[in-house]
Amino acid sequence: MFEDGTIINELFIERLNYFIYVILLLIGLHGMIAKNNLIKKLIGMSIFQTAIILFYVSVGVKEGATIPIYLPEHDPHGSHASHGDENGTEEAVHGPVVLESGLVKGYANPLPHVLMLTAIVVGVATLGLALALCLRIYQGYGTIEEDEILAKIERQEMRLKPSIIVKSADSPKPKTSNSENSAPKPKVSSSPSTKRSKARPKAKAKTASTATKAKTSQAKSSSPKPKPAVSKSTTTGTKKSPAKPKTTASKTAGKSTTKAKPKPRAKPKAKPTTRTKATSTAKKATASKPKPRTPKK
Amino acid sequence: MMENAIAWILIFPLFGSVACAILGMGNKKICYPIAVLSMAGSLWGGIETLRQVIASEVHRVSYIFGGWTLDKYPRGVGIEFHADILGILITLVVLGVGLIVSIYSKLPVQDETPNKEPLFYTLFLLQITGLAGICLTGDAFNLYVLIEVAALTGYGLIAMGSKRAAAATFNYVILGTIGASLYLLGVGYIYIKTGTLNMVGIHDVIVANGLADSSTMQVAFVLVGIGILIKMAFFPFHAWLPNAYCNAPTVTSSLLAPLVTKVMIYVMIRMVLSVFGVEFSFESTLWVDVMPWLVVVAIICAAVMALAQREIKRMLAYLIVAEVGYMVGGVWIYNYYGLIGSIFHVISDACMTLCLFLGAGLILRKAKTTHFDGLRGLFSKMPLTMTGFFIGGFSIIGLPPTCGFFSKWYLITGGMVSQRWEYMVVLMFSTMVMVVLFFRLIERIHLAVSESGENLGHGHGDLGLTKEQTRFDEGPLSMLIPLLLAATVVLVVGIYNQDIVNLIEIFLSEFNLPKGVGH
Amino acid sequence: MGLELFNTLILLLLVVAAIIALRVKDLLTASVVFAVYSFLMCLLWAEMGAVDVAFTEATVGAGISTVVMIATIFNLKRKSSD
Amino acid sequence: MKKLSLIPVLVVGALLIYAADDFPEWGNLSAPASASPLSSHFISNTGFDTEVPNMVTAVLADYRGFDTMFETVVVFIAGMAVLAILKNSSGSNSKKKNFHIETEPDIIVTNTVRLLIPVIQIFAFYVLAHGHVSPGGGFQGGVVMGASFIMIALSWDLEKALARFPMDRCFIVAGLGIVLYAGIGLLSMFLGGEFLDYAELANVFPVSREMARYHAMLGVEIGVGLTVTAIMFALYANLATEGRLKGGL
Repeated sequence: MFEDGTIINELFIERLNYFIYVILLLIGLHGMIAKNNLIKKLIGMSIFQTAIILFYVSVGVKEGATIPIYLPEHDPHGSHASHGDENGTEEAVHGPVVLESGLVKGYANPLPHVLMLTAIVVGVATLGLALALCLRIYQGYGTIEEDEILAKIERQEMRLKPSIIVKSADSPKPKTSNSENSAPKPKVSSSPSTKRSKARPKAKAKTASTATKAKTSQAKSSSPKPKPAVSKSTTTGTKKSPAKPKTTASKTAGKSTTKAKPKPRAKPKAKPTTRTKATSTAKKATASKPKPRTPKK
Repeated sequence: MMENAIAWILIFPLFGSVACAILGMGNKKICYPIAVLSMAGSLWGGIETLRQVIASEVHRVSYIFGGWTLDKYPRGVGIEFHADILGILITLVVLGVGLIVSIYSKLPVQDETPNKEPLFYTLFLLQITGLAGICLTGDAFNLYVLIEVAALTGYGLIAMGSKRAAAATFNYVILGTIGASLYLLGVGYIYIKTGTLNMVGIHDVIVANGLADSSTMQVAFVLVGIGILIKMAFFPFHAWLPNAYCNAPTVTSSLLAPLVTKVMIYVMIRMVLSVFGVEFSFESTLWVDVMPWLVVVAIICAAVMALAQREIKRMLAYLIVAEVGYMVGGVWIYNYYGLIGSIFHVISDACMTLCLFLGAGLILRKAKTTHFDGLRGLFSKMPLTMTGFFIGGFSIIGLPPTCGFFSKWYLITGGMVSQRWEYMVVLMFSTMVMVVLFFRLIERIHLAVSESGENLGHGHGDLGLTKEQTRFDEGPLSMLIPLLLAATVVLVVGIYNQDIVNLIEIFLSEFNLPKGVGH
Repeated sequence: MGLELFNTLILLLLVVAAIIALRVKDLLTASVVFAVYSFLMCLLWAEMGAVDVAFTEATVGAGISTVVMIATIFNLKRKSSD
Repeated sequence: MKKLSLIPVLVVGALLIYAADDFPEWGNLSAPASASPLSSHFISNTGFDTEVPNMVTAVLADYRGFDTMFETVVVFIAGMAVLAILKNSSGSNSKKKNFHIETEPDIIVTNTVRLLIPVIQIFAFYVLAHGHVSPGGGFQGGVVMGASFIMIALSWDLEKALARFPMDRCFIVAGLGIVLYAGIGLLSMFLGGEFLDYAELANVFPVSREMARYHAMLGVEIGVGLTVTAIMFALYANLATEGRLKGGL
């Protein structure tokens, strides 16, 4: 029933391998990019690699050829394969020869097979390593869903940010303002939390590239946020805010600061990271926030 | 021994790594000397090969593993190592960086990855093996295997870092596997049309059979190209790089940052020039029209992102992405000078990135942070470190005595000669951004003003730090000397730039590249 | 002709297995379906004359990969969100 | 977002379909890949050059032996990297295990496995040694061998398997495998040939140059087998226990 269907043969059977390999490759690629679960990504990766291997093996196929192992009559060690046969002695005598060119087409092309053996090994090595990474990620974050991991990383960075500033700013310095301990404190905790709630839907972004994109866009979306916060701090801490410009104006007297300042400041406004905004909102707070801590030490 | 020098380049680190794995179980201390010694041996092999390459008439050394020599067997039966001037120059860069980093690695490895020294040095040496092999190999499939060797060791080395490193590495694994697999698929497409895997053989078949119009070859070119672009963290595919390098251990980031991306750019140059050939790559594909504009977008985005960073390592990571844009652009403006600039920039960028990352590692060790807010007063605390660091920084900006100036000079010349104004403009723009970046760093170190403009010190010259914090306190010598060595290399490569450019010109003379205005 | 039918059948089953492995929500099921996928692939390659590759895929893809994956999943959550 | 990821997938798909149009016919004997001098050399001369009937083994271990050496190295790297990632990682047992290790291994399982293990291991040796003549070779044999140890770990517990194959020894064996492989290459280099030119071994062993290749290939395959055996088991042991090497499945 298939004998006469040459068109079906051409389109369907002969090309089918190539089409199926493309489909499998795309399924795998989609799995790698779009799946949220890390193990699913790895299964996608394996499918992707096997599809490529299928392609290579298809390249090695020859019409009417057998597997790339010498038949007994071409075996360099004839006696090995044809012991007991009447022609065994003959074969053993003539030893290894170069195969005639006419016989070459009888064997499948061994080169793609060799290459794919290597590729399979590389695939399993990558898989093992990636599974170890999954375990490590699970230990660190308690989940292997990508969006949840991103959200947790985001949250951790929020928590880390003030501590870095504390570390660097806890150097002994003149205590200019020490009254507003209570006012800034809630602000520090609230601004990351509002940001976190904003970050959650954005962090649903799938690939890593979108993750960074999400970070910037999230920062952009949060950029209006700090402004009310800053203004609030100035309204609550009226005593502090006028004191600040005075000190900078009088003490630094730095031409270079005013000159160099606009450049770094201007750019972050266009594309700030979450960090910079967090610091700038928290800055007024942290200026006084570490203070209660340092005396304790 | 001498005639096998090219094989020794790989044999030394290979056996060194196994020795680290086996002997290191008993005595962890032995790993460091093994690593340094095998890197030194490997570097000897590299220098000896360079000597042979220059001495030979065709400026090329061909070494076929397994004795499948060309006089008795067809080309491509065995795996060929094909060292031309470009290949061996990049190999020397890899080995030199490897040696410097291996010297540097003693203390950071002990402190950051305790009890894992044998594992670390095993992976470290295999990384060098993979990268050096990539530079030398003349077989398209062997290149894939070596890329995977380098990639897998890279994953292992990065994942030994901080807690976040695992998540970052996972992204790297996924993207890296996509890149390598696309490359493998591209090689399959090449194989289906040419029937060979040897790079010289592929080029011969392409020329002989006129395969330039074949859609399979066109797609193969795209697949190989995209695979390599992902691996080199070209802009839209750069997502893995910053997180991976920032969370990696110090030694890992100072080894991978200078090498991995540059070696992949070398692979691209190799593929474009030697495998597909100038006619195929530049005349019969659309890449010449498309790539410079992608490069423009890439450089601008990476530079702007670098501006937004507040941490040295992360900023440097984005700088690498921008530098990748330079070099890719230098290739695709399709010009003799652009290619010289691109190749020279691969070399100089490896040196200066090494310098910066070694410096950042020392800063991290002494100041405990690489965040901009923690840098005040570092010049008085560790003057040598900061000098080394800023030599690297000035080279990235492109200030004259450093090598970065000369490579950028050639890149800009190439852009001008081929009338790619957009590329020139974007080079100028990113240079300006880098000036801002590094002078802002200097400002942060020297002035007592914090991010928000708040004054931290009193009066002139006061950084708001105690004597204790500004006292001279340099890093350990085993880390400082490699940094200063790297800084010296940056200067020396800059001063002797003409010699290196001469070598590159010898390499490029066999290709038919436009030198004049327009094409 | 029978061989081609066999070939076609396996190719179609491969696509089905790949889709199921990526869609099923239970990771343990997914990895077992992936083993099925690997074994189908192995059959296909054996049929195409690549016996060594088929052997390797049978031991690695359907064997070790699956065991290692299941061993890992036992240490993780079994449920997947997609 | 999920929809967006379809774009690169479809682009790649369109590219591949576009290229498939230009492919040589399925199974065509005169396709470049099948008719190239390379492929015909491998088919016609393998017996003459190396006396190995299985062309795949010959191409794998000899013609492209350099690739295979790095393939072994890749396996080794995977083992080392998994150890590096999981060793001393904060194995926080915050999550309750969703399975229990039975204190007493099931008697039916253990007795069956006890019968099976020797057969499996002998089969592994057969696959490794007979790879010259039939499908098989170092890699497959190594995997089967590693699987036998995994089987011990599955049916009894990991301690029993580790008592037979401790983790330190795993990595020593894996390293020795590479040393064996590269050492044969190095030896042939010292004897005057290129790296991995096994034919030069005929200078010290009383065999013809072809048979020297034949036997060196066996040595190389043993090296591959050692590395793969050790690393496959190490992968399982580390992944099943999150690197603690206690408990497990």
